[in-house]
Amino acid sequence: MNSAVEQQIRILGHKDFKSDYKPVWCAGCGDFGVLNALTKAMAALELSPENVAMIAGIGCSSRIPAYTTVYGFHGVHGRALPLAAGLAVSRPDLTVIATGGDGDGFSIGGNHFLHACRRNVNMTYLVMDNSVYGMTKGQASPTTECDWTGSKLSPQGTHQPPLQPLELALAARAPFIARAFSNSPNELARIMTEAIAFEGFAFVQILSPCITFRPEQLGWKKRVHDGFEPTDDRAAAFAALAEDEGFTTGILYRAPRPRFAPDRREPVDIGAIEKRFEVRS
Amino acid sequence: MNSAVEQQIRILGHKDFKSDYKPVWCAGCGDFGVLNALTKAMAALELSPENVAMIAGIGCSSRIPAYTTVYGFHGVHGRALPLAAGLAVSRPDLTVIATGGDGDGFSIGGNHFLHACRRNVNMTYLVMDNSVYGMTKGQASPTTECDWTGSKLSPQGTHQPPLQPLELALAARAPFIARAFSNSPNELARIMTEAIAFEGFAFVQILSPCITFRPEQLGWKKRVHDGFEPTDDRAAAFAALAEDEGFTTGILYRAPRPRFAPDRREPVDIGAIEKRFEVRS
Amino acid sequence: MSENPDNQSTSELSLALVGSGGAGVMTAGQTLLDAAAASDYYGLMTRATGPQIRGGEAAAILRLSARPVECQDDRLDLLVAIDWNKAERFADELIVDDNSLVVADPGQGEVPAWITDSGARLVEVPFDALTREFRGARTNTIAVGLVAQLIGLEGRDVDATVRRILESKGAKLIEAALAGLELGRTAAADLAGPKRLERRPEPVEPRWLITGNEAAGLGAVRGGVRFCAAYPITPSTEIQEWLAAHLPELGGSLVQAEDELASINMCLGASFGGTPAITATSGPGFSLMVEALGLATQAEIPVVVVDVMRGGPSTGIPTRSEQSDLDIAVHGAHGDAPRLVLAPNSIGDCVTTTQWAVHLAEALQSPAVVLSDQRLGQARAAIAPPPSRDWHAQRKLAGNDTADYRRFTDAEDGVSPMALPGMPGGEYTATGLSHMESARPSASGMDHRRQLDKRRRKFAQFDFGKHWADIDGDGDLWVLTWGSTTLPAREAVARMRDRGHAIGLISIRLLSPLDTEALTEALRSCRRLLVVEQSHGGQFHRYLRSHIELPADTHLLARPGPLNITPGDIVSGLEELTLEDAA
Amino acid sequence: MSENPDNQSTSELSLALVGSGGAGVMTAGQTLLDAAAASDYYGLMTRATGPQIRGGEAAAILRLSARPVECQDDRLDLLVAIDWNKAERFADELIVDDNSLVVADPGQGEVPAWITDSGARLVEVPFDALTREFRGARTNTIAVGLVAQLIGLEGRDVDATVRRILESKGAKLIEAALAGLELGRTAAADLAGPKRLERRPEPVEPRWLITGNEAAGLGAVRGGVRFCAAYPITPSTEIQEWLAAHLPELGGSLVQAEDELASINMCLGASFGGTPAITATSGPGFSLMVEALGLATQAEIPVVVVDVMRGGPSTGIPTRSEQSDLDIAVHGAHGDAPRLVLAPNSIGDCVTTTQWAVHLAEALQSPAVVLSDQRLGQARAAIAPPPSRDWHAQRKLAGNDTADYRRFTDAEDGVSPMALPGMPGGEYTATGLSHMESARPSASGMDHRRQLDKRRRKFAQFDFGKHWADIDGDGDLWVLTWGSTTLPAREAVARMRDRGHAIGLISIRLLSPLDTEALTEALRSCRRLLVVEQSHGGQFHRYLRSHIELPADTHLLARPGPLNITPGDIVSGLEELTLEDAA
Ligand SMILES: Cc1ncc(C[n+]2csc(CCOP(=O)(O)OP(=O)(O)O)c2C)c(N)n1
Ligand SMILES: Cc1ncc(C[n+]2csc(CCOP(=O)(O)OP(=O)(O)O)c2C)c(N)n1
Ligand code: SF4
Ligand code: SF4
Ligand SMILES: [Mg+2]
Ligand SMILES: [Mg+2]
Repeated sequence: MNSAVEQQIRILGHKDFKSDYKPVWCAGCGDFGVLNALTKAMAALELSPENVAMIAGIGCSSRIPAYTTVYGFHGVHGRALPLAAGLAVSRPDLTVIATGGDGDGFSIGGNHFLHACRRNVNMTYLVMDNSVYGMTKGQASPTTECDWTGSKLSPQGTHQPPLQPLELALAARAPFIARAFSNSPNELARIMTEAIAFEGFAFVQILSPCITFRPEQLGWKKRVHDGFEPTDDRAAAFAALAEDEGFTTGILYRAPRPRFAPDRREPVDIGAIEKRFEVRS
Repeated sequence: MNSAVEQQIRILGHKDFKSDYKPVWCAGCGDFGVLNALTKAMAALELSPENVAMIAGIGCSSRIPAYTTVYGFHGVHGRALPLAAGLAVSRPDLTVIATGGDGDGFSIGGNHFLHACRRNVNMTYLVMDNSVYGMTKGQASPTTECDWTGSKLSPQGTHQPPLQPLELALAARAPFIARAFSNSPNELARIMTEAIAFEGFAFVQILSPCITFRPEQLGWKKRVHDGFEPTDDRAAAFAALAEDEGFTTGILYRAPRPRFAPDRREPVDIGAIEKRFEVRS
Repeated sequence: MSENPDNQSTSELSLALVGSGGAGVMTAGQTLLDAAAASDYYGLMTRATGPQIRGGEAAAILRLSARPVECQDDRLDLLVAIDWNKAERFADELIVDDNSLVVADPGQGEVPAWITDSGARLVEVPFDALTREFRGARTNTIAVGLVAQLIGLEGRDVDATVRRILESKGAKLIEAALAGLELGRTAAADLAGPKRLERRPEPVEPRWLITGNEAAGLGAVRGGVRFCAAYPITPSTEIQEWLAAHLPELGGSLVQAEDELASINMCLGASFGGTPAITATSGPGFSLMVEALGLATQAEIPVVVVDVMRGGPSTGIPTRSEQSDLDIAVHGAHGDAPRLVLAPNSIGDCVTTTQWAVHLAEALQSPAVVLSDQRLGQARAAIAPPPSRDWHAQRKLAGNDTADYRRFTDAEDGVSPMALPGMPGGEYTATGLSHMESARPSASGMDHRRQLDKRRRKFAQFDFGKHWADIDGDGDLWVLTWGSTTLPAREAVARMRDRGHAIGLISIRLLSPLDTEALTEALRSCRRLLVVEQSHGGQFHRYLRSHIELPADTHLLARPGPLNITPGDIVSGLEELTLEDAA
Repeated sequence: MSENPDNQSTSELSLALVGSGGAGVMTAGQTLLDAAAASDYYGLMTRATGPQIRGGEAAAILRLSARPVECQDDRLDLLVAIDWNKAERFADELIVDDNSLVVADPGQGEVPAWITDSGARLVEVPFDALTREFRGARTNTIAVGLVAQLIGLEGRDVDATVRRILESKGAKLIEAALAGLELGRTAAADLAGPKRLERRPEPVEPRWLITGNEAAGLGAVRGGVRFCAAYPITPSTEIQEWLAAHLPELGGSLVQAEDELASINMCLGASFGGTPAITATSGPGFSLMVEALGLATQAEIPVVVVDVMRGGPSTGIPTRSEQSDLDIAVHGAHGDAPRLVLAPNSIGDCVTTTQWAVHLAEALQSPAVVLSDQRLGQARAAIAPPPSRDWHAQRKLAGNDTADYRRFTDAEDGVSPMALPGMPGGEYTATGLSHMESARPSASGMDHRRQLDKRRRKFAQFDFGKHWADIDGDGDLWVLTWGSTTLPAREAVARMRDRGHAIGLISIRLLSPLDTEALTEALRSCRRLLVVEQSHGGQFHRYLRSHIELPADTHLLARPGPLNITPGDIVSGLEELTLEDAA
């Protein structure tokens, strides 16, 4: 499809990837940092906006596509990954970046996350994790601590341990797994750059504080530290996670494997296919 | 609710747990073995049929509730776990057993599986895994080997590594995880008994061959071997799985933790609640 | 009431506060409503907000009245702008005219054109500057003090309300708030206000302060609901939150599910076990529930879903009202799956209709959908306490004699006695497959038809009584509507009557099954009909047509949300009908 | 053709084979159909199976004719029972009478009452015993040989067909099969058969052997579909399988998704990227897709869903046909979301209508639902090749001049030019939120209405041409139907005409948007109308009523699946209407 479109060599700065829409985000929301780092990563990779598609679900974080100048699809809640897979499989010429929040990705979208890890379509998945449903005004998400009583929907806490996105991704066979922090712009941009450049499904959990419903997350700054060293050994990665309390950043695991490519066959034209229906005697 | 129902002491044999419906299963299907072992386990636990509820999705395997004499709910595809959770949370007096196939549980139902592991409602989940969609006549399931070309829907294979149910359950924090084989009736019944007796969410993957669409699974008999030793150490369990090729049976992991119990408050009557709406001056 | 002799006294008044989110206009609005309620008034506050998560533009619109009111007036007596940040977004809801007073902070931007062009009297109050006069004072409390003074609310009721709202926040904040009120009152001192609320005669009737969403929660527990599983979604989350707080007090429980597929199925699981269950959602979540609702129909499991409607399709306009989920509520199932669909037509009726829905779902072993909407759900009102009804969850259960028990026995009244886990002898497997009376799956067309006939019969034979609609009036001119548009319709009808027109109003509460006989009968004298609904496609009108013959002279006033349908709009629609007639 | 002088020759014949699953009646049926096709006949084979996964009861029902036929006759000329295992389940579909011949194995159980009571001539053939006469012979091949001989099929066509079907299975199996055929022929030698098919004049028209599900797959790729994501579900899986085999040959691809939520969203993703996309499912899967279909409406993304209907609600009867997903197809979306709904009315039309659906979806940037059903989808027929149409995916794309590009520009014809990823200057964010022309989210009622108006306009202004329905005939007596019930209706109408009645038939192909003007016009001369549909609730009838005024004398023949609606049933319905008239 795109082969016909003439490509111009342009050197774009990161501001060229930022749209003039004012984000709906609260002042101080971690997602601003994600937007900044992402535009830097796209500029660093010398991408052209028309060849990038950002696919999101629903949530504060999922609003991000419209704040960039690339193609975007702000779908329904929890379905960013299948939208992105359909696009990436049918348009391998594009750079496809799926994105959203922890509710979108791990609660309603959890099944697609599992299967996207296995399927290994060539795309990037950036989850802005604030351990809360920001958009709906502060309910517990799968990554919320079990003793958080700040939500009216679970006033005595969630009664369950938080989901571990990295461990799940590893168990589900994702070939690229990383964690970053919205407040560490350089590392974040670097990890995003590597994730986007990776051939296959690259997952990055981005700790991105919700200052409105989880103001205590401002304290994350003190807890976050780098530490993961990329490995291609699953056992080593599990071991690293056993030590982790959720605030270690870096690329945890990187082990390229053949990316998903659907069946291929000798091309024929429709007429030849139709002939097969003819009655033979 | 049930407190009013008078309980009779009856000693039931495993045949008392078998209904007189003829299963729709193909002769030789592994699910017959599962049904047998399950009725034995229920008899061994001295359960009363009226106090047990079996909840299933859709698939050959999901037909099992009606072949027993307990209460059953044959719901829609992929939703056995939420049905079971709603029942178990609201009726803690019952023994609740959710069940179904690998397609039902890990494909369409994958998200509920993840969250059921975390939530830890008191129930048992038995998955009859035949690495195929039997009911719809033989498509690849999440646990199908990537090079299986027996399905017309993926004639060149699935292009993705099989999902690892035990590893996922472990990553998702299930407190009881086991594997058994439909053709090893005693071990199967024993593991089921332990799973049902376990306080919390107990998951058992049961290898149960589909002789119609995966006749090569008759060879599983030779590959299956016991080997898992119950541990409560997650690292040890991950290590055991690293050695496993999918045919080790036994209880992999058992680590009781507080089971899900929803919020509790001081009881009041509705009148007192309504009073709170009154205008005070 | 304080005295303010230079303005006219009244028993009813409309006002609005606008400002960007941080300004706290919603809290200010609620304070005024609650204080007016304490001063023995009825009243209503609706909310309008922009897309910003926090800090975006917002408007609190209030109507205070000596008689029960549940819909906003066509216009405002008073508009207070703490700032003008994007207030033009609400221009079509904040109608001022030359009888209105507009108060604005001169430091917060230019007065927008729709205001200056309106002829409204404009007065400047430097809210922002005033905050500097007391450390900790906030613009919104100052605005409350100002408004209370202008409209003549009793100072002690306002103070008490503020104290109550801030109860848990500590003495310092309360002190600052009270100082803020005083600053506002002082600023109002030399202003000529709009009308002033007259003092209410005592003693007055008891009233409740409640939102539609709280009311739906209360209706649920009144009906006997003791289980809820839910997934948050605007504008239904407050129902879930209310139930999360109150179910545990009643021995029930709430589970926050991973998605709506889980929440509705959890409800079915609980209900299968005998516990009346409910979930609350809005359009997108409802869409995910239709498969399980079909299961509830086929397996005859009672369950209630409250759909608090918002703008659609898809994500649409999450924060604003629309009546456009009627189609999916009635028809959203594959296969022939008639179900109960009900709609409350006032905030108080959210209690009654939800309670009735629970009762009907349980009595008929059927899913029931309650179509509320953002306008009802998120509005807070001072209303007469909803009447108490003896509608409870009363399922027809299998008796003790369970020999040869057949779960889906072809009962004459269509309702097969249900066995619950725990009952010996009642063991059966509920199923979404077509089945025999015994519950055994069957692919036979005869078995299939027998159960379809039976399920149709249970709706046909049940006596729903007179609650299927609120019918009022007579004559040859009628308004036919449902849900929240009933509120402006009621007021429009009252105005038409004031002008001497004989006119009737029907608001349908039980949308499905539709009592076509009773409706046809109610419309017997009708020759000219105005159908009113807040949908673009005229879903209600089409639905009516599919069931009954409407008068030849039927007009449709259908408008998508959040475009306002005011009493005045309906009056205009009626005038057209009558004019046509005259011509 | 072989000679068998003692029975009457005919140009048309109906027969059925029954037996438990292992007996292979489906293969036998297909062999006979294919052989008859090779002998220049048209024909049709439908399947009926029980709930057993493998080895349950099964029936293959065939009609062979010199003229195109796509529906079964009311009765059978010949019924062959390899065994009687649960055959009574199909009693209402296997109607025999005193003109029928029934062949059964005396060793396989008693002949059921509905057969013995019918007056049919009964003949015993020991199929099972015969298999012992040749090592490797199978009962079903013996039955094929017997039937072929009895009805006069050319031996060489049968042999060639068997060779072709067993091509890949090796010489030994072929040899055994041919021996089996011979055993069957010998067994038939001294039997008086039912009618015998007369030899067809040569040359004959070309014909295709195709199932409705294959036809839908072909229609999709003819229309330009190059992407499919799907999740298996009976009875739609064969569409998915056909596309899995053929899309890669056309440079396209298929993804087996983890569920239907994923499959429909994958299709939207592909289509957003410019690749025409389809998915196929049945009721339960369709229910899971309605949320994404609403997104497709709001974001104006073309996509086609083929719903191969089966018995509902819920899991219902997965293997049998029903027309009861009309409601959800048309109304299954929250919000005002009109969409395209089409229905093929013959196996060949599955090609044409699916192709048209792709064309319309792409032209109108809208979701399109194709309502096929198990009866069409899983039947195999020898038919005239479906005509070729120049309907292709032709999206209105943004031009090169994308300065100030607005994705949702308020185009006069309602269709806003679409930019695709890869087009510089067209970058926008598709969204399910209400939005401005620029695609920027908006909570404004005006923006909302502008897009709703635009989307309504694109349907209203499009010229759908005459394909919205197949209309045939005139007079004051009409049949109105849709989808697969068109097949018996066509035949019923032909029979009525043979009896001298003037009668018309309308089969609606484009159900939504319904061309109410054209339909009203088509019914202008109609005074008596029979509406025919395979649903319990009369969904089609109610849908028609919601849009047009039907004649006062309208009758409804509505019956849930899988209960048969035969040409004879429709003739009876019409007779009632005409009798009433006479009375
Ligand atoms: C089907 C459906 N269910 C629920 C919602 C309501 N909803 C919108 S966003 C959201 C959660 C968002 O949380 P997250 O993904 O963590 O994003 P955040 O706002 O925290 O960035 C929910 C529940 C919806 N839009 N659609
Ligand atoms: C929503 C929905 N999608 C698809 C189906 C069709 N379907 C029925 S069973 C099944 C798969 C069953 O596989 P599994 O759970 O492994 O059970 P098995 O038959 O192998 O025991 C599918 C896809 C359905 N019933 N409902
Ligand atoms: S609510 Fe939280 S996540 Fe949402 S924009 Fe505000 S700070 Fe960010
Ligand atoms: S198809 Fe496979 S899984 Fe299903 S009943 Fe037969 S053997 Fe068992
Ligand atoms: Mg979040
Ligand atoms: Mg399976």
